[in-house]
Amino acid sequence: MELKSIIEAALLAAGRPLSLAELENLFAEHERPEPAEIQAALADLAADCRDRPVELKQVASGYRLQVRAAFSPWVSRLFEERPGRYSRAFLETLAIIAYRQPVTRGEIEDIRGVAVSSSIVRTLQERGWIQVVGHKEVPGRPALLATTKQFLDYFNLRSLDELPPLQEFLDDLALESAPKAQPMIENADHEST
Amino acid sequence: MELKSIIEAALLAAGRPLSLAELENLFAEHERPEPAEIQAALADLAADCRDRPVELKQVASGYRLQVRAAFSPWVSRLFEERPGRYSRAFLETLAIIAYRQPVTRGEIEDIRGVAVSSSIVRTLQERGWIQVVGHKEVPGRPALLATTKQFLDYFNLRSLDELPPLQEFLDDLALESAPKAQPMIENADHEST
Amino acid sequence: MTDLAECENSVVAGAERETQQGGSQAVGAEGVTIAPVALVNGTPLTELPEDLYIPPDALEVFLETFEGPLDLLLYLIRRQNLSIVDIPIADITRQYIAYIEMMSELRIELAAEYLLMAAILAEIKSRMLLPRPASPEQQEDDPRAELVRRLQEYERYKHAAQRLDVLPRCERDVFETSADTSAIQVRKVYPEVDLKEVLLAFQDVLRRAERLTHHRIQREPLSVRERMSSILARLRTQLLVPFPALFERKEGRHGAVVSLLAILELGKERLIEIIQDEPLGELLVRPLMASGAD
Repeated sequence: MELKSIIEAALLAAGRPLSLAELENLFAEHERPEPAEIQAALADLAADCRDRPVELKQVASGYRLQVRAAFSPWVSRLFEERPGRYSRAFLETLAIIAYRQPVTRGEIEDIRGVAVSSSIVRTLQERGWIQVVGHKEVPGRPALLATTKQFLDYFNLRSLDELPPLQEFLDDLALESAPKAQPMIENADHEST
Repeated sequence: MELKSIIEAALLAAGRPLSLAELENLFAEHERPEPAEIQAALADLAADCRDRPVELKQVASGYRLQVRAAFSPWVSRLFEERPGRYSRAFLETLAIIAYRQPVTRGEIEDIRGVAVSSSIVRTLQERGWIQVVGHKEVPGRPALLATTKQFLDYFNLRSLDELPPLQEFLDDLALESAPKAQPMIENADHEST
Repeated sequence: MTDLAECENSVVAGAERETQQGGSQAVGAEGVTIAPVALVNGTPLTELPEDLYIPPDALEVFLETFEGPLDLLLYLIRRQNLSIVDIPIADITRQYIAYIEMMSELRIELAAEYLLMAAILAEIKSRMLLPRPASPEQQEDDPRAELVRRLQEYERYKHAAQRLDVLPRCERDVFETSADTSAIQVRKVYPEVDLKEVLLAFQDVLRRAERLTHHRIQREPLSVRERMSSILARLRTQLLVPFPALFERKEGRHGAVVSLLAILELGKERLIEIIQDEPLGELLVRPLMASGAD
């Protein structure tokens, strides 16, 4: 059986990203391919997908086959509820946790200038996007919040490095008049076509 | 966008069978294809899958893409549960069958002083370590249990003779002192050459 | 930015429709004492600056689009193309307080943060009015500095959130895939067993058997026992086996002895019988069936 096909079968069977280690463990010890062989097969598979409605994507917890964004007009009709619309408060809270982690709720409130709603924090935890990674050694020992691998997976990212860079102060930018935001948006376009 | 690709995208995103009606509803009314067109696209898709690790299958609730059975040896590793450990009762039952074969369940119970659970006997049979080699001609005709070749293979033994003698066991039985028969070892030598 | 702008447009559109009645209602509701909309430098302001006017119904919706006082301030600054680092604090304070006043006039409950910000702005403004010594540290002494820092920081995350929102995302833009796995046969994984464990288990059994019962455990050469098992196994598929076929020449004499002992033992235990169809005929071995038993 071809290595590439075995990997495709496993990714579709798993329905979640599989790490290199998990892919290696599909094989009994005596027939286990080298990591380099698996990498090569993954590259082959990615190339095969070029004309197909799925693409091979590496995200934080591994590799997955995902339906291309171009198909969302049709595929999203499968899902009755329209997920993926989040309030600004939700997104701002998430962004602060993502860029400033580990961060306490108090710190988020300082930045946003308003109280952080408990239901937002709870929803973020329920979705598995944030977790408590420790406690700050100040009075009250507030929880330190950080994002998870699932957060990166959901946003199609391999690591926090791939988050769009946090902009410098806009006024400084305006002086330079270098629209720094551009590359990120181009990038997003690429992925959706 | 090709109809066939949209259908493939939807089936993979749904991860469950989609009926013809559901496939039709992927499309807005003005662009909705005729059922016959969808059928034709499904046939195309099925043909495309010929060289792929998934196949298009029609089941009661609609169409689905499923991983081919041929990939079981690898894919099944994703779903295997980590085995636990066998109970004391299990090991004792196995030991009695190994040393006293052929033996009935009643005899095992006599030796252990407690009932032998059916699930232990079933597990031993499932694992291919014991088999029923006959029935004892006493009321009830109980099954006579014995170990198999797989049992020897698993424990790396060429014959039961190679089961290590238990010092206490031997001491215990020293009085009866039937000398241990050698031939099986010769036999084993034969087989290995 | 875009959704905020859209929202504002719709608010303004709504405003045009409701200007007449909406305005008069608000006045009526508030009764005779029409409070000044705002106090600017101690001067009551009964009319809002024109660019600020938003009808009351829409105002509530409008305010909801702000994520707090920093967001509202940023909006006021940005829409006038002002620089954060050099906020005309007097103007902005006036506008901000005008909003706040309107809110309370409409009995819209305001989050405490909005009021706190009003106080901060007022304080900054009053400090700005004090003569400042011209010193090299002037920049840092700027009473606006802390507010500027907060506005800048908030704006960075506000933009980060907007950019996060446009990243291709699961369930909206891309979709995880899965195929059915019912055709996959899952191998059962069994626990590992060490032979030593089996031996220890048997040792325990023997000890217990000795202690608890009078059961006599007889020792028989394992090879005989094993041969008994294999003969029985063979007889399950082959119901009639010629006696000599149970002996393997390659096993030599010892092997023959083992087989013979096994056959005899099986016969004794009434598990098999040895039959002869005619005198001096071939010896045959067959399992003892229930029907064949006495």
